[in-house]
Amino acid sequence: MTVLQQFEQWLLNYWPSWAAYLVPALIAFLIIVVIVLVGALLFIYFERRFIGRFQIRQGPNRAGPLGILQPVADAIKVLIKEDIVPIKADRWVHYWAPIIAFFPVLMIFAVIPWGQGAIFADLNIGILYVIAIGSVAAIGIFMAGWGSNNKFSLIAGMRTIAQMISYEIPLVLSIVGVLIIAGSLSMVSIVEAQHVPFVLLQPLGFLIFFLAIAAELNRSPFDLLEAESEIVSGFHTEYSGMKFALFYLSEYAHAFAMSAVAVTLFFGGWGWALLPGPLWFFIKVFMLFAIFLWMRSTLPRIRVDQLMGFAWKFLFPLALINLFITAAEALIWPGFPWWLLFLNLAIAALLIVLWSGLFPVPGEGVSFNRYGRGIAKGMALTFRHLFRHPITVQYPEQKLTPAPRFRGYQLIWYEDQCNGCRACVRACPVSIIDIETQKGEKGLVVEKLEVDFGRCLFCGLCVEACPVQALFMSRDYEKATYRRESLVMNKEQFIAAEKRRSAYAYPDLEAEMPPQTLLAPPKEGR
Amino acid sequence: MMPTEVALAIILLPFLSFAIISFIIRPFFNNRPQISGYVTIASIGTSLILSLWALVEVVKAPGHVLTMPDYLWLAIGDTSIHIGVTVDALAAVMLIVVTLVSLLVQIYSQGYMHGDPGYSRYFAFMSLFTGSMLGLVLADNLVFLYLFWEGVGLCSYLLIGFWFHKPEAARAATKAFLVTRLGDFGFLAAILLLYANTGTFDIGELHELALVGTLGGAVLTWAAIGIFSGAVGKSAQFPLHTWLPDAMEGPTPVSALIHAATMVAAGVYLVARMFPMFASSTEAITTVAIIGGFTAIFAATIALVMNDIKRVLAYSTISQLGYMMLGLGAVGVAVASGALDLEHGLMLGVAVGIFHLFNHAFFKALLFLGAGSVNHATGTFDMRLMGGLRKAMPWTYATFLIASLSIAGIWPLAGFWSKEGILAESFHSVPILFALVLITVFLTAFYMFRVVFMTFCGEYRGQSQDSHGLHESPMVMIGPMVLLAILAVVSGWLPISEFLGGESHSFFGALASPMSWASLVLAGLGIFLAYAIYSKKWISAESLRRAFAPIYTLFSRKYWVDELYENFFVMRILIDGLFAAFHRFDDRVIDGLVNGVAGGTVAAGRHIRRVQTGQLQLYGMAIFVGILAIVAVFFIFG
Amino acid sequence: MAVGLEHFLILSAILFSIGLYGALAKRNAIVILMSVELMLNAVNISLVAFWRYVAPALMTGQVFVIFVMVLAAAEVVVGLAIIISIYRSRETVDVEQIDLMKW
Amino acid sequence: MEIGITIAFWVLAAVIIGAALAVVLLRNIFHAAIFLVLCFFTVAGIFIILSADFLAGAQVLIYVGAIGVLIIFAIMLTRETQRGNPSGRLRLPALIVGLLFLITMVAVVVSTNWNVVAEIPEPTISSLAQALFSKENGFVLAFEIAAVLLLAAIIGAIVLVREK
Repeated sequence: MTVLQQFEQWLLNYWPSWAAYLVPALIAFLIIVVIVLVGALLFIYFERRFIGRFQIRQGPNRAGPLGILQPVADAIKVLIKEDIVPIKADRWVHYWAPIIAFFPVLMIFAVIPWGQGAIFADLNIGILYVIAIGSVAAIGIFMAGWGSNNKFSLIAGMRTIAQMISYEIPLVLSIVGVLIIAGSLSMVSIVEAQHVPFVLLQPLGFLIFFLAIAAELNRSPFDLLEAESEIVSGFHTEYSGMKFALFYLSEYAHAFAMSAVAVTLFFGGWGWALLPGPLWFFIKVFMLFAIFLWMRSTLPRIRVDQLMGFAWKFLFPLALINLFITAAEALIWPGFPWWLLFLNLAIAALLIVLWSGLFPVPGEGVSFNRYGRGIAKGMALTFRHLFRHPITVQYPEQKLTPAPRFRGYQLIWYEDQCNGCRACVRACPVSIIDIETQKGEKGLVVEKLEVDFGRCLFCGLCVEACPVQALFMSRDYEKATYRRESLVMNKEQFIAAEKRRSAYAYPDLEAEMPPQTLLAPPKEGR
Repeated sequence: MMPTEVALAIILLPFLSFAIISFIIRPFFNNRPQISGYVTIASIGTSLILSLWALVEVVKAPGHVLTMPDYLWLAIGDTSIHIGVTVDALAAVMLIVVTLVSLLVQIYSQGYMHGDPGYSRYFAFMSLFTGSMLGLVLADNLVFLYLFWEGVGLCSYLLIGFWFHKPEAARAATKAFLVTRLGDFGFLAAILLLYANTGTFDIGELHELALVGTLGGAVLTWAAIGIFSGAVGKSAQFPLHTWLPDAMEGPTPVSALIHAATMVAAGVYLVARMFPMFASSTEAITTVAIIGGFTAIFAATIALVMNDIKRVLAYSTISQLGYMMLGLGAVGVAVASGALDLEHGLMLGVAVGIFHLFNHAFFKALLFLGAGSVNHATGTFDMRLMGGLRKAMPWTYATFLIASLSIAGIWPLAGFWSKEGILAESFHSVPILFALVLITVFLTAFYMFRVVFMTFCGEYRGQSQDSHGLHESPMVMIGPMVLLAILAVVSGWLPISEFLGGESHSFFGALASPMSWASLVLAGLGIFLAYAIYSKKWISAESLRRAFAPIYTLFSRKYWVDELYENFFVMRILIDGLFAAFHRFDDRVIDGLVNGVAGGTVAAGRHIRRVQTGQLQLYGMAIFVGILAIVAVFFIFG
Repeated sequence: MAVGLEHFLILSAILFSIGLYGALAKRNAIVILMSVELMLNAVNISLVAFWRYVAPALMTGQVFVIFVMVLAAAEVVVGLAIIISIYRSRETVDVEQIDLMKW
Repeated sequence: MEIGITIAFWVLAAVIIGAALAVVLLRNIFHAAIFLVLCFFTVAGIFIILSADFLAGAQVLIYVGAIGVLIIFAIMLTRETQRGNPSGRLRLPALIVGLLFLITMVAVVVSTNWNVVAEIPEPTISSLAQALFSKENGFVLAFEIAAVLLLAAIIGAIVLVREK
């Protein structure tokens, strides 16, 4: 009896039946929506930071303490953006695509058992429901591709669908492996049947399941279709603003849902030892998601045809064999004793090595040690990165010093040195310096000095031309202004400016320059 | 007592000779054809002897009837047909007539047909004809009789069309055959009707049934009329007489035997044989009398104006046959109306009719043979090209004259006795017809002596050089003619009518009755008139012809009967009407039907083909419409 | 009022008729295929309705629905393959132009 | 609970019929395809009402997941979309046949009195598996043949459509 049903029974004896039935459902729905949204945001933040850590960099830390509010900032940014709809686009399809893409993901959460009795609807066809709903998302993607009236997004949409359909089959077959052991489709009974986490009993099944999910979510090695490096970002190219937010959200929610399902199926769902059930569940989900991130930050993207080949020629046969083995074990040892895991692990390893032999890279004839160990070493490397200090420089607070003879942004002019000889005016190729002089007692007094830095080439000819060393290039490099007029500096601003000279054209000044940290050559042995 | 085999032998002998001639002589001994002549004469001679034996047996037999057992011919289901022979007075007399005349004609034919390429074929047909005639006379049941009746018709066709290379002969043969067939159709219908009602073909049983009355009323009348129609066809009575004049195309002996003595008499014999049936239905017998009387005068009038000897003789035969029918009819009417008691009356009627037939056979055969010998000499039959043959052919002239006198009915000769009998009977029962017949006596005498005077008196009007070319016929032809002449005189005196059951008459007593005096006067008048016009030429035939121009054309065109039949009946009604209708029916309905079906299928194919439009959806719709129909049917019929 | 067997059957009848109309009237081959799918779904509904209301013990109703689904899938696969190959050779999927089966 | 089902039925029925009509009547093929998918989805809902839950899952998986996608793929591959979804010459007769068919079916449905069994069936999966695979009255053979059928269909389709 799930908590929800107890609540309902309790309510029955107070309110009319339809109310008693409807209200709890609504409340539960709200709870789930909150969990999903918060979860997705957490996932986004968690991914940004974790990828950073894998790449030895800080990751977002500006918005809020430790960058916690970064996803919120992103969300707000996206919501504020103008929602552009292509003129000739199919308005209705364009409008409904994100909704249809997002809704199935939300519906998956209905069957995920967060804890003992904490499940929205304990369907006895739980896992079938999940798979079915999973396949509905494809329609949304199609509509997105078609609705945006853009050839690239249409083709991207079709390729995404092809990928999702291809990986759905290994996914389903691996789940069937689990079902053979669990004996029931209902998620709750699967969790209860996991005296030994199925990941151990079904290592090959889990591997296939995990890779299939990665492809299903268009993540990491399989996210070629809307990867940043591609020209066009997949089927939601024409989407911006609210609709894009929905797509983005559904992507992460889908990741959250699928990892939750993975946990339910393979990692024994809620509860293990001391901590309360749901907490364990979240920890496991985050662990699983971490693996995704880990894969994303190390493995290169796979080309589409290799992607398809991998699905049909590698995962699918392995899934069938795994199914066969599990069925055989079910017949021989119906109780699935715990020591079976050693047998299965051995079989899994053996199969992977043998089967990958089938995939010769054209010309080289792959062997497992070259690729299998390659992947493992890559993963190990990125794992080690986690424990290294991030190298990111907190920019405006922590400036980096450029090279000693760096031609910086602002000219440095010493009024007392300058004798108004206009040598620099003549030297400037783009004539941006304007000096007007006044007769003073000891020679010429610069009455008006104007330099239009909007057109300055930073060639340094004026500094070289100045006979009296009144002009110096500066070491600074970030001087953004909001308006063009402010790019023109007059005499008073030159006088008021902070003088941080660069050693350009004055080699003797190099010694007193601080050591270069911007783009500095790596020290040996790092 | 004469065994049946003998009776059957009489019939089979001529057939035997026919078989011999056609299977042996004709194919193998064709270079000496005379043999077929001798074979035929031998067979018919023996038949004659056997018939004489039969006559003697009949005279001795009680009640003049020899009853013979009959054999089963064939049995189909429950109907069985027996072959039987009855030899009674009537049959015996007929046997004598047929065999005697046939023998004489065969002898005569040897001379006449000498050198003809179809010589043996002629004799084969002749023996076949005689055989079937004898069979007809002796048959005792209708089917057997009908069998020979058809045989006789076939032989008449073959012999008329003997010279088939002559188109008129062929056409005349077909015409004869068709017209007689018309009559035979009635006869067959009558036989079937009788069988349907009585279940038997036997003539004897039929008579008892008719007399007792079980077979009576409409059925009997129609049967009698049917049989009479056969007789009318065969004996060339009024409606179906047109074939006889054309039948003269055949060789003259054929005409003499078939178209004078035997075959044409078969009709009269048939009526005589079935007389009790006829007598018991008044309508039938009155029809016989009327048809007989009318035909007599009708044919006589035409004979007046004919220029061809054989045509004249043909019409005279028709007229005499009319007399015989009238004889039978008159007595029958009397019997039917009860004037005469049944038993005696029947015998009398037969006697009167057959006695005249008996005499007529001889003198008519003689007349024809005479015409034949005249043709043999002059090469033509047209009297206008003849004349003055008395000197050239004295024997022919003498026999011809005797025959003419006899046919005219001059006192001591045969013609007088039998004609007088008929006149007496018709006077009592059918006075109107009596008047007609009386006139006919005058006409008969006139046209016979017209022929005698035109051919034998005056100058020779023929083309061939001069009269000396003419010569008397050879002995083989003159012999039979002389014999016949003797018979023509004597046959009157024979007690035939008593033998047949009629009343006898004294030799000189006859002169006492006013009736005979009237006929004699009329006959003499006729002869004198003919003598005046044609021998002395006191009154020119031309002026008479012009005076009675319309009547003359009426007679010479034979009352336009031929035109009526050929043009009107055959052409208009049959050809244009019935056959055209059949043609149209066949053309339009049957052909139409067949072609229609074909055309219809093709058209249907073309339309149905349009349904196959290649449109899948149309096919789909058809399926569902089908389903709907089925469901509707279920709903409606529950 | 409570939902009875008739409701489902009538619903499936309506759906079937709509599918039928689509299959027979439409010119585009793909729409015809879609309509056929509609008809098959209608059949599925009635089968399940019969199973639910008439013979819940016997599972044949459901087994039949499964087989209908298998069949529908196979049919769509082959149907679309044919349509695409026709399209490739004739540049059209308009049924009225694909009538080579004409007499 | 009862009212819930009734309401659900009427809503779903309305949606199904609306979607079906849209499929048939809409000019734009893609919209038609989408409505078709919607129709499949709601049919799954109907299965749930009829408490045939496995079938609902299967329906969504097969129809929406596979057939819907396949049809949309086909629409993409054939550039007929500009000409939309014209209806052929047989418009009116098809309408008549359709209506007649509807009337007949409704008449049949209404006129026959079905012997309805009121009991609520319990979860179906195990009994379905029993029906499909049990030795005595199972449809094992039919199941295998269906598998072979699918294989044949797939291979056929591939051969048919493969670029030469």
